[in-house]
Amino acid sequence: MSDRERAPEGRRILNVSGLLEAGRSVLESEIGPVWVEAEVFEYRGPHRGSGHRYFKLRDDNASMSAILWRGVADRALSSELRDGQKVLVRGSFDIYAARGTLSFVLDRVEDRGTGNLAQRFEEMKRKLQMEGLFDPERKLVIPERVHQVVLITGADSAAEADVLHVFQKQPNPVHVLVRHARVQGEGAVPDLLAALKEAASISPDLILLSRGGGSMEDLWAFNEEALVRAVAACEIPIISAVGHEVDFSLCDFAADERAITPTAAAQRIVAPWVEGIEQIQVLGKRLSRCAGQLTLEARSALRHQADLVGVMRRFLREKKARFERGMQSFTAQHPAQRLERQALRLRHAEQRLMAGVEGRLHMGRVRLQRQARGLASASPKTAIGLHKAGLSKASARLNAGNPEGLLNRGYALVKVEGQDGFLRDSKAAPEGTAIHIQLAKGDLRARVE
Amino acid sequence: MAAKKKPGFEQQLEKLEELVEGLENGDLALEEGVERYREGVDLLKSLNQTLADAEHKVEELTATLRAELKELEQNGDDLDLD
Amino acid sequence: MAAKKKPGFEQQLEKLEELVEGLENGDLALEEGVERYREGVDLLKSLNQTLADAEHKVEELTATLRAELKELEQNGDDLDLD
Amino acid sequence: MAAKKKPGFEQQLEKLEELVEGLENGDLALEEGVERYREGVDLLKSLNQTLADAEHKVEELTATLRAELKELEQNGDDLDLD
Amino acid sequence: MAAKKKPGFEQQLEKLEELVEGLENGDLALEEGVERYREGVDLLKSLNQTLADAEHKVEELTATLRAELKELEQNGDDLDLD
Amino acid sequence: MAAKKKPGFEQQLEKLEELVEGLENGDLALEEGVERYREGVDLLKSLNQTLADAEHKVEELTATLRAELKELEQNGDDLDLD
Amino acid sequence: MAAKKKPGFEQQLEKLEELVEGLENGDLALEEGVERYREGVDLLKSLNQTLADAEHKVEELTATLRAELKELEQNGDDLDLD
Repeated sequence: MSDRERAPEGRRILNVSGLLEAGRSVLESEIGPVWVEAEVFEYRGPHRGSGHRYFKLRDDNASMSAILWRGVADRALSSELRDGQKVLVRGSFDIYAARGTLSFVLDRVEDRGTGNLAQRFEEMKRKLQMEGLFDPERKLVIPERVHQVVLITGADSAAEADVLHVFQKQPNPVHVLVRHARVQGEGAVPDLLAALKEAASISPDLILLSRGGGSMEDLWAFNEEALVRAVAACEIPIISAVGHEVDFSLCDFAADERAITPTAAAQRIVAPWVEGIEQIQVLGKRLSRCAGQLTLEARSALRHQADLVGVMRRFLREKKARFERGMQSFTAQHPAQRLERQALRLRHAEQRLMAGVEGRLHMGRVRLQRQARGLASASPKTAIGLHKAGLSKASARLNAGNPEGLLNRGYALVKVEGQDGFLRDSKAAPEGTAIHIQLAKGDLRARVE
Repeated sequence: MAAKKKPGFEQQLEKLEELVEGLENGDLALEEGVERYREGVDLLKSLNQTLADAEHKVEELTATLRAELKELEQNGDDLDLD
Repeated sequence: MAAKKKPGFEQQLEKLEELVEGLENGDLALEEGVERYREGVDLLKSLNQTLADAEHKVEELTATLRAELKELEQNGDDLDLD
Repeated sequence: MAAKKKPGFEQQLEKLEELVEGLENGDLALEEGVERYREGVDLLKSLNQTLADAEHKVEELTATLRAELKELEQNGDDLDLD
Repeated sequence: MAAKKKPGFEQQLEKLEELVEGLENGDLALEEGVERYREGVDLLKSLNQTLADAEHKVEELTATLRAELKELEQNGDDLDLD
Repeated sequence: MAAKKKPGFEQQLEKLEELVEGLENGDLALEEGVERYREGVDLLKSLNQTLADAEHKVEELTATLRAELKELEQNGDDLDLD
Repeated sequence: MAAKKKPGFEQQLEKLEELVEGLENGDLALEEGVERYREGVDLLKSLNQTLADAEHKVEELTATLRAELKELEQNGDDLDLD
């Protein structure tokens, strides 16, 4: 109610408790306490701890949980209820909130009575029960899924049709072997006994003993002691489905399980198969869902690793960068500068070499020039000049002292031809003497007369 | 008659369920996963086959018994026919 | 039929991861790096092939599974008629 | 196939770096300097070749890899249709 | 191939420089000076040749280096296209 | 090749200097003076020849060197293009 | 080669001067005077010849010297042009 305030859009939102509470109040107001005719089912007697009775009420098509509180049971029951008992009960629905289960809670219980045969039935039942023929410990376990079943039933009976209808309508692998037998009247019991024997002889998973509904008389063969004992003794699990839900036979008690109708019995056998199919379908769907997942993860994992190209590119780029660094530092070391330096040093040495040799030559030349000039100025020409002057003076003086100068004054020098010395005495030159007379200019040759 | 030594329907079903759960947990290696998947599909096929096998199979027990008897006669002459 | 000693997809994938890590660390010699790359490419090829095979197989199996499920559903439809 | 005893890229690169250091110190005789330069150029050539070869190989492998990756992505898309 | 026992460039240059100093000091007889000059010229010739050879070699190497660098740049472009 | 026992330029020059001094002192007899003068002129001639020879040789060497340098420089111009 | 026994110029000149002085004193007999005079003339002639010869030689040598000097100076100029 306060929920409404929290739902502005007008949606009515309940919690689970609220919903169940609402349900309970509707059940109470709309149905209230009612009388119900039903059959007791799954009755287990008083609960060990509480003494309450928990069981089910059902008819042909439906069942529901029923609760008989201990206090009510003490008041309403003369004896304990039993499975299959037809009862008229009064009660009302209640919801067990903790589990959300719906139960019919009884406050009155009335037995729907049985007839004459019922008396015999009850006696026989009590007798066999005392023998322990119906003890739960004796009962064989019905296999979870039945593969092979022998259906013992009347020929062309409604029960057979019902059972086969169920088997045919629903998918199942159950192999049904039909053994027709007389199910009422004379010879029914022996035939049924024979049928049981035959059925057991091929060791099926299950025997289904079935007969349609009818009066207690009609069904009486199934209360015959021989058959009941044979059913109890049979080593093959037996499901008994005799009559309608209200009809009980002693075979039902002796069998390992009772079905309320042949149809129910067949469904009881087929149901696990149907469940199995559903299970397979579910598993199949789950399986197919896994299929996509399987490779999807692998693919995404693989894609995750697929950046190999990028990684390799980075790898190569790093290598290349290192190479380029090395290359740049190498190219910066180009030997051109070194060569230029050396060339410069060489040119310098060259210039100095040439200047050196020229200087050396120049020095030699200068010295040589100086000496040449010295030589030129020290030439003996002057000395020769001086000597010349001296010689000409001596020559003049010689000329001055020339005795032949007298001749110029008229003296003559006379010599006897062929004799040295001048003629100073005429006696030295007799007549005819050839004489040589030297004058200032020219000579004369003469003879003394 | 159908499956005697063949693993039972329940066993196969359980196996299939385990298999599916294993696959759903997803910790399997790819190849193992595929192998399991194959096993699963095979199991499902087998289960389906099992279901399909005996469908609508209704026989007369008497006929079956007769056939068996005949077989027995042929196999074991020593055996008492009674 | 396929791989007996052949390393599985996950193992190969791990190897590929290791390989990629090795390349990312960059301590490898150039030639070694290239060799690793080649191995990586081979691995990736192999992985891709494995994956494709697996997918192919899964697809086939899935087709089979679908068919089986369809068959089951038809049976299930029969059920629903009841 | 190529280099068996040929020194690896990194070794050559280190040699080149040593060479550069030697050149930087500058105490070398002219002929030695030229000889070193020649060695450097030879090394550079060789390194360049090695690098180019590696790049070529990587390119080839990358082409293969790309094809694989393409396939990887395309196949994945097919899968998404499921 | 080149110089085995042939004195190196620097040694020759030093010898030349010593020679030049001797010439510059001027204590040498004229004929000796000329002789030294001849030696100097021979040395210069040899040195110049050596230097020229070195320059030539360096040129060739530089050309080779340039070609490599060019190629490298082109390759580098190719790589970036990836 | 040149002068083995032939007195060197400087020695001859010294002799010439002595000679010139002797001439300058002037105490010589006429014939001796003339003789000395002759010797001086001869020496001068010889010295001049020696000097000219030396210069010629140097010129030749220089020319050779220049030619060589020119040739090298032409080659060297290629280097400057760098 | 020159003057071994031949009296030198200066000695002859002295003899001439003695001879002239003797003549100048006039104490000599005419024949002696003439004789002396004749000797004087001969001496004078000889001396003149000697002097002329020397002068000629010196002139020749001086010409040679001049040529050498000229050459020396011209070469020197060439040198300075350098």
